[in-house]
Amino acid sequence: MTDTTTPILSIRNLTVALPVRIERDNAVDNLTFDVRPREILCVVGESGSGKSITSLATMGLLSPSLKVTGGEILFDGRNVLELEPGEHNALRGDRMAMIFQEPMTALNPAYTVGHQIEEVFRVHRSLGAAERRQRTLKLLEEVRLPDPERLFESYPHQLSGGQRQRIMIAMSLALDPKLLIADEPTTALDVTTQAQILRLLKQLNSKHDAGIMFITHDFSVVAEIADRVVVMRQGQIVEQGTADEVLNHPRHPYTRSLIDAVPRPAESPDKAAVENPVVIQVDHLQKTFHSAGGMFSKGRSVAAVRDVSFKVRRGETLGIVGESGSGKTTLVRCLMRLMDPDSGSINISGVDFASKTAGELRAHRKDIQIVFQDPYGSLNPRRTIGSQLIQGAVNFGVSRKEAWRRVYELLEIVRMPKYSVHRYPSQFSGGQRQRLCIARALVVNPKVLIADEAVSALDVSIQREVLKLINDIRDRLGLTVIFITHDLRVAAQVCDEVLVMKHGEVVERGGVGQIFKAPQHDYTRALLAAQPGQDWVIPDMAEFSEQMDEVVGQ
Amino acid sequence: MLAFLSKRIAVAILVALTVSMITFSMNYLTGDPAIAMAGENATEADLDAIREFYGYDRPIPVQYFSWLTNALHGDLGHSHYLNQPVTDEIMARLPATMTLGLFALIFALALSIPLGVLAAIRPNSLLDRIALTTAVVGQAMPSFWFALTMMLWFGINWQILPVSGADTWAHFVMPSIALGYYITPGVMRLTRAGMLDVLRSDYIRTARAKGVSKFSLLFKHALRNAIIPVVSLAAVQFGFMLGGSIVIETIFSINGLGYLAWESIQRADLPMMQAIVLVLSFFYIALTFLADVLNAWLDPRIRMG
Amino acid sequence: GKADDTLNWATDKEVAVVDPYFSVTRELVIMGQMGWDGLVLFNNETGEFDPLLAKSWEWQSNTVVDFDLRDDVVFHDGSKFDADDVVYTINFLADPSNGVPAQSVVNWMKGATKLGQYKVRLELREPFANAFAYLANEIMIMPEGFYDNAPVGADGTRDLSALTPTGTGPYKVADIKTGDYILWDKNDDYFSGGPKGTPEIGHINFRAIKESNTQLAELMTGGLDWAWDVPKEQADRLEQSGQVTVVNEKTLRIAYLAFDVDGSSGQTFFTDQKVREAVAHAIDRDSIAVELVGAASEAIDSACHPDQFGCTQDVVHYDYNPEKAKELLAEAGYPDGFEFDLYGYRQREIAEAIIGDLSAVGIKANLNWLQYSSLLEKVQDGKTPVNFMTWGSSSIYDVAAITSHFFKGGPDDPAKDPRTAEALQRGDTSIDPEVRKEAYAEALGIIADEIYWLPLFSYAKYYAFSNDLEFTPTPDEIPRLYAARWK
Amino acid sequence: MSILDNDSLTAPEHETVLSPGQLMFRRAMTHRGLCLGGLVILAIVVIALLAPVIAPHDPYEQVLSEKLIPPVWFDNPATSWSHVLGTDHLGRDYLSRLIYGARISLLIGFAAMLISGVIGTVLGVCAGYFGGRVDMVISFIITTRLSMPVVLVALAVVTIVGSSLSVVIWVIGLLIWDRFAVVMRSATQQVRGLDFVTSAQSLGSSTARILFTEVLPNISNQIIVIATLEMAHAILLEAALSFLGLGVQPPTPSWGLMISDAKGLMFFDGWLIAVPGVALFVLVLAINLVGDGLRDVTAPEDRN
Ligand SMILES: Nc1ncnc2c1ncn2[C@@H]1O[C@H](COP(=O)(O)OP(=O)(O)OP(=O)(O)O)[C@@H](O)[C@H]1O
Ligand SMILES: Nc1ncnc2c1ncn2[C@@H]1O[C@H](COP(=O)(O)OP(=O)(O)OP(=O)(O)O)[C@@H](O)[C@H]1O
Ligand SMILES: [Mg+2]
Ligand SMILES: [Mg+2]
Ligand code: NI
Repeated sequence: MTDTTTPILSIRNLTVALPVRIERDNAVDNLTFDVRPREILCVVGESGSGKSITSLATMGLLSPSLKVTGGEILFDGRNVLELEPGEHNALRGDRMAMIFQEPMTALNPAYTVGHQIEEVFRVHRSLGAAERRQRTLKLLEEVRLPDPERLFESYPHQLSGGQRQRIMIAMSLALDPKLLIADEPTTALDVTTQAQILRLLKQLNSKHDAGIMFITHDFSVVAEIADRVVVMRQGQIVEQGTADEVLNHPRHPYTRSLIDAVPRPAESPDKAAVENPVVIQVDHLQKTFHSAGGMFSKGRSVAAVRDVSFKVRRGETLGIVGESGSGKTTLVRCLMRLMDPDSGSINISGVDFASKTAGELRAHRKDIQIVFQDPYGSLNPRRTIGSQLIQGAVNFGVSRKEAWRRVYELLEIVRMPKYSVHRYPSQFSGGQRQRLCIARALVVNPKVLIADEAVSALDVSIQREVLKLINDIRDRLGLTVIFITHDLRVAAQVCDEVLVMKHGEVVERGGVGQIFKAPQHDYTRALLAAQPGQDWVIPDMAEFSEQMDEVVGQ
Repeated sequence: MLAFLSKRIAVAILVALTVSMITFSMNYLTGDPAIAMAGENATEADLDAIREFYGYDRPIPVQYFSWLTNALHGDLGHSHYLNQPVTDEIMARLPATMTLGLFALIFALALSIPLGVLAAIRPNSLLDRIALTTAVVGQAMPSFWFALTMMLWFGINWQILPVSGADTWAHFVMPSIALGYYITPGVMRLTRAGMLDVLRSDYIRTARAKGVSKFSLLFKHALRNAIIPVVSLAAVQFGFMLGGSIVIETIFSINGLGYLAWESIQRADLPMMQAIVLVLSFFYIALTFLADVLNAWLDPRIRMG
Repeated sequence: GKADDTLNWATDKEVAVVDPYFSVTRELVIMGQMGWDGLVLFNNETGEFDPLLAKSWEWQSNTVVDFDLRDDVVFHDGSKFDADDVVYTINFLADPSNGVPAQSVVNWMKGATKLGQYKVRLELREPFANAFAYLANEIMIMPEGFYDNAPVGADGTRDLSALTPTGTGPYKVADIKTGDYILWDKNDDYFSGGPKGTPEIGHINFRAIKESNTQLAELMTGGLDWAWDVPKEQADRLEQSGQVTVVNEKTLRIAYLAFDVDGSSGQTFFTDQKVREAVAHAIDRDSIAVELVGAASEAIDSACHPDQFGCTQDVVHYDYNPEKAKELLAEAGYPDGFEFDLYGYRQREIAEAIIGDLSAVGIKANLNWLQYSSLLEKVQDGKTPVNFMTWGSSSIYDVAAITSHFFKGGPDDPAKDPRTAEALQRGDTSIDPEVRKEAYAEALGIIADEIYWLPLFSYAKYYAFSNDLEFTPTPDEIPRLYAARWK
Repeated sequence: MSILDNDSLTAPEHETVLSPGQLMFRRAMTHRGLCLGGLVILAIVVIALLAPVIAPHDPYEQVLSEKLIPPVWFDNPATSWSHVLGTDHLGRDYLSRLIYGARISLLIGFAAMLISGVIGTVLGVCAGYFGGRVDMVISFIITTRLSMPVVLVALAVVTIVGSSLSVVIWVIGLLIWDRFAVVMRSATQQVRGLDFVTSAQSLGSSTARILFTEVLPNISNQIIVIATLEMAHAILLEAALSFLGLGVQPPTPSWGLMISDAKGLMFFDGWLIAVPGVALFVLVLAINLVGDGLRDVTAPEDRN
């Protein structure tokens, strides 16, 4: 039994400077905390507070423009900041591993995912080809990926967001590292899968004495797994302590405001059915992917969307929940004709989206906007945020001045500083990028908004703000929303109706009340049962709300 | 794949037709085959006699169609200047050019890709500057200069390599280097540019997080994504070398296709020119096809179609 | 080299088929003399024709000549040479349907008849002064039926690559790789006592090396024993180095400027004789000849090569005098000069020097550089204001081969002056040397007076060859490689 | 509204931070390679413009008896300070010809690079972006162009339209776009599937706008590389073509022509070729430095 009291990772007074003074001098400022073996340390906090930068600094993978200006990072007693690059490299993937926040772009598009996982074995262990493959397949199974044999041969672009995230997880778990840094590892996963992954992490934690640093915005996950919690804000730690201390007896106002913003279990009854006109009508939509066979392997096909029909009325919010990889993203992409469906009809505000040519559709695109699941890939790395934000409005004939006005208004709402417009996407954290994407979609004043896991990377307080915004617009202007999420509580809060998808099919649909109170389908029941943190009774922070407003709104 | 292939073949046929038509008319404009055959001091009567005898006095479309009909029957014609069937001559010269092209390509790739990759690791470092200089020399130094300079040192001053001819492998050393060096700048600089882009990407960070070695990071993870435009360029360059190695073949007296093409243009040897152009377009089509297939393999997101 | 008894020589032209009739290149004239024999041979020293395959001949009339043939000659394939071979060759050539490209070389012959096993009669179509020159340089005797064996292609032309070159000459073809090399072996059975002597060097190998620098490199490293047409500056440097022997020998080729006298090109400056005269005074022909062409080159005044029969230099001489040129231009109404198009196809540096001289007197020449065939077309259409041309006279030492070609009113005639046409016709159809000389002098005088042409200089060729080699260049540009020997 | 004015989308200023334009400018001014390259190009341009003032001699003045005087640093009695870089094969001052030659070479290099760049990039990007039938048609054009021997085209052009500076520029520009097209095609194929292109579509950007603002900036590195390549290529190609009669005709000096003219004496008077060769080398090096610098400056990350 190893000593569980000496920390495996110990960060002392870490300071990382930002290249050009932007909103603050340092990305992280004088940070000190420990991760012990057999411990899960959850890091929560404001989006953009430096969580990812801290993890990257530990791994020695900071972008060259960011420099560690002070402090030390002790891994297993050794300061990794002073390691030879080669030594550090030998640790990585073997003794320390990291799950990246951006699963979409973190996989090499040129290699099959199987190959990429296998590589960890190849680099650090000398195993035979057969054993490598076999262990990889086992990992794929462990992270609950369906059909491991197929996925092994798939390329990243052929996988859904959640599937890619699980590939990343499998990769980092391959060699049972002593330290695992997980940067929002389950944001793209449905709750059943999430539960499985969390169990896996706990196993690693207890069986292999690993220390885990777990970054998340989801307090129910924190409640589920955390031993200790660190709360960060603006590059600094505002509070740390055991899970119980932080979750149930938060002391710092910021922590309290966060906990206050955690979505409560839904009690919303089904709204009375309003007879608004139908805005979206989808009938018998089908989409099957055929991955072309190579020279020697035969092609495979995946039915991503099977015979899906639904309609959404004006001012309604339709939630789509379901298994990761069940075709949610594919469904909405087909809906918007960003991808051509195989068959079926789509009617949006009286426009037949399924049969129009790309040119004809362009004029109608103003009415329907999407926030992509992947905030990394959907921003052009070579253009400033500003030019990307006003692009849509300008395209649809809004004057430049008016467009800028809207941009600044929305930036304020998503709590991004005005001068973000001058920066490039790579200079933002995951949550920040997501907020920018939301702003970009809303700048054109769409009639329909599709949000593909649009709030998953946001801390709960910003999340609440954004949801409120969407609800506001919906109520004021009759916005119709399609909302894809894995967070059932969020779904319960914002949606009128919910579709539950599995394997490309809609297995159940109904009002939120009905779905959450009286689920019919087994899968829906399983989903509800798998929700994390059910035992945690969220403390009521109402009495602090004044203080909170002070802190947040400064 | 099959549909893709048949489309390519359709394009190929179209290219062959167009190119042969253009070549025919252009060649006719630029030179009179009769004069080339009769020699410089020929009289007008001589020329007329030749034109009539060999049918050069027929209208161009008629000549073209008669050529085309024969070509469709597999007869690419007969060079009146060389007094030989065109195909024999091309077949006789192709091997030298192919050998030269292949060696040159190997040399160029072996030099430029590692150099490009290394230059991208530390932009603006000394190594990068050395690589840049190597490339710029290749751009600014016409191939004849480079070739003759090599000849001066290795052939004349030190006498370690044969000066001209194509008999042994040693004969191919200087020409291959000269020809290969000519395409090095493009490949090297493009590799560097691509690597610089790719090295920033998230998946490179992932690979580092896995602890893969520097070598595998660069050459396996990064290069494969960076090299896609390079592959296309290299294919075209290889075509250049097959068809356009006029200078090198001339300087080292290698009887190849480039040399033959050059001579044939000058003596307005229509059938020969036609056949060479056909061979060339065949090569280019095959090469771009290969490059496309290779690229689709390198990056599975690039669909073929 | 001397070590392996192989004379390696190179030129810049590739030779595809070793056949003196169907490949019209200088290389094949040279190799024609190696592999074949004509009836007679030109003797550069005496200026006379020596008997070769013919022992003697006799003119029966202006158009009929009888030859007595040698009886001790065998072809390379072992067959014996006799009158049948001569009759076959001449009748084959004289028949236009056989498609010999250089018709003017052969079409003066009407045909041959056998008078005995070693006696033939050659009939001419009309009296022809250059008959023997052609017989000596170009008409090589092939074995009887030689061309009949060539496969005939779809369009009626012969595939000559299928034939084995066979002649009676001092060397025979040993190996050919098209475009690469042509290897000749000494013909040990060559008859003795002929004017070509007995071959001494064991092998003669021809290669095409296009690039003059490469030829130089091969010469310096011993890969080549003989090359010609070495550019002047390189030749000078080579000579200084002493590694090889360099000889500058004159040739029959001359350079000239031809003017658009009738204004058909649209640029009418040169219809004015004053302008032409100004040009003549503006160009420093002597310097160009000496500095750019070679020691054996000389500036010329008449429209032919000084060595040619009938080529008098006693015509108006325009000396280099830029001041006078400027005056003339002013007189002609161009005190500020003008701009015109100069056409050329060969030796740009000389064209450049001419342009430089002209610009010094205020005339700006725009150089148009064309392929020979395109240029010829333009010249014949009268589209060129001034063209810088050269003419080699097919190595014929007679004014008929040049002046008559250009000034008898044919398509190449820039002036179409009936006076020159008449005088030249008179010279061409006479066989009396005095009559001819006088007629030609008259024509040349007119050309010089009117400045239809501005004759520039005669060319000289640089020969470079191994110090081991004993070789004498001749001005007729037919190097006698078969007569070369090692020192 | 034009599709090119993407940069005018810049936002109003903010006090605390620098706009991207200012930032870029600041980075440009501190980028050593970029500044050095820029200065060299500037110097060459100035020299070319001021040629009549700077050149010590008339570049056309020939003195045949003074030909091939070596430059002053040679140990040769013929050298003279009046011909610092010596004289050429017709006895013209080499330095003056070099200075005048810069004009033609710069003009041809830049103009031909621009023309070919526009043609090649448009074709390549369209082929790569649209794929399918468009790709087929453009591939057809590209292959046809590749299979046409340059020599033949050049000769045909001289025979038909003759030769002048603008003809040469156009011919070269119309001949060397192939590498642009081929490289841009595959670079675009890589970019077109990325999410930000899709998201621009959903924002209603016209195809032209997507090509200009989403695709082009992401393949600009490749464009820069090929452009620097083709510029040197054009300068040298001009010389090669001029020997076929298409190109700047003598006695007008151009660097390419000076290099080619010196070929004959390569083995004996190496300086003849080295002088214009070095000039071209310096120019090409400077252009490459600027190209690299531009890349560094416009790249969103890696700001050291
Ligand atoms: N390469 C960079 N250049 C400049 N600034 C950067 C860079 N990367 C990150 N930042 C800034 O550093 C701060 C911290 O970023 P970090 O990615 O660590 O946030 P985070 O806590 O992970 O947020 P999120 O939860 O949204 O992912 C952010 O304000 C971001 O804008
Ligand atoms: N380009 C593609 N080629 C082949 N298969 C694909 C492709 N894109 C998606 N798939 C497959 O289609 C299925 C549905 O994917 P989709 O992205 O719609 O899932 P999702 O419901 O959005 O999942 P997640 O919640 O994980 O994002 C998955 O099994 C995925 O592997
Ligand atoms: Mg983060
Ligand atoms: Mg998805
Ligand atoms: Ni034929």
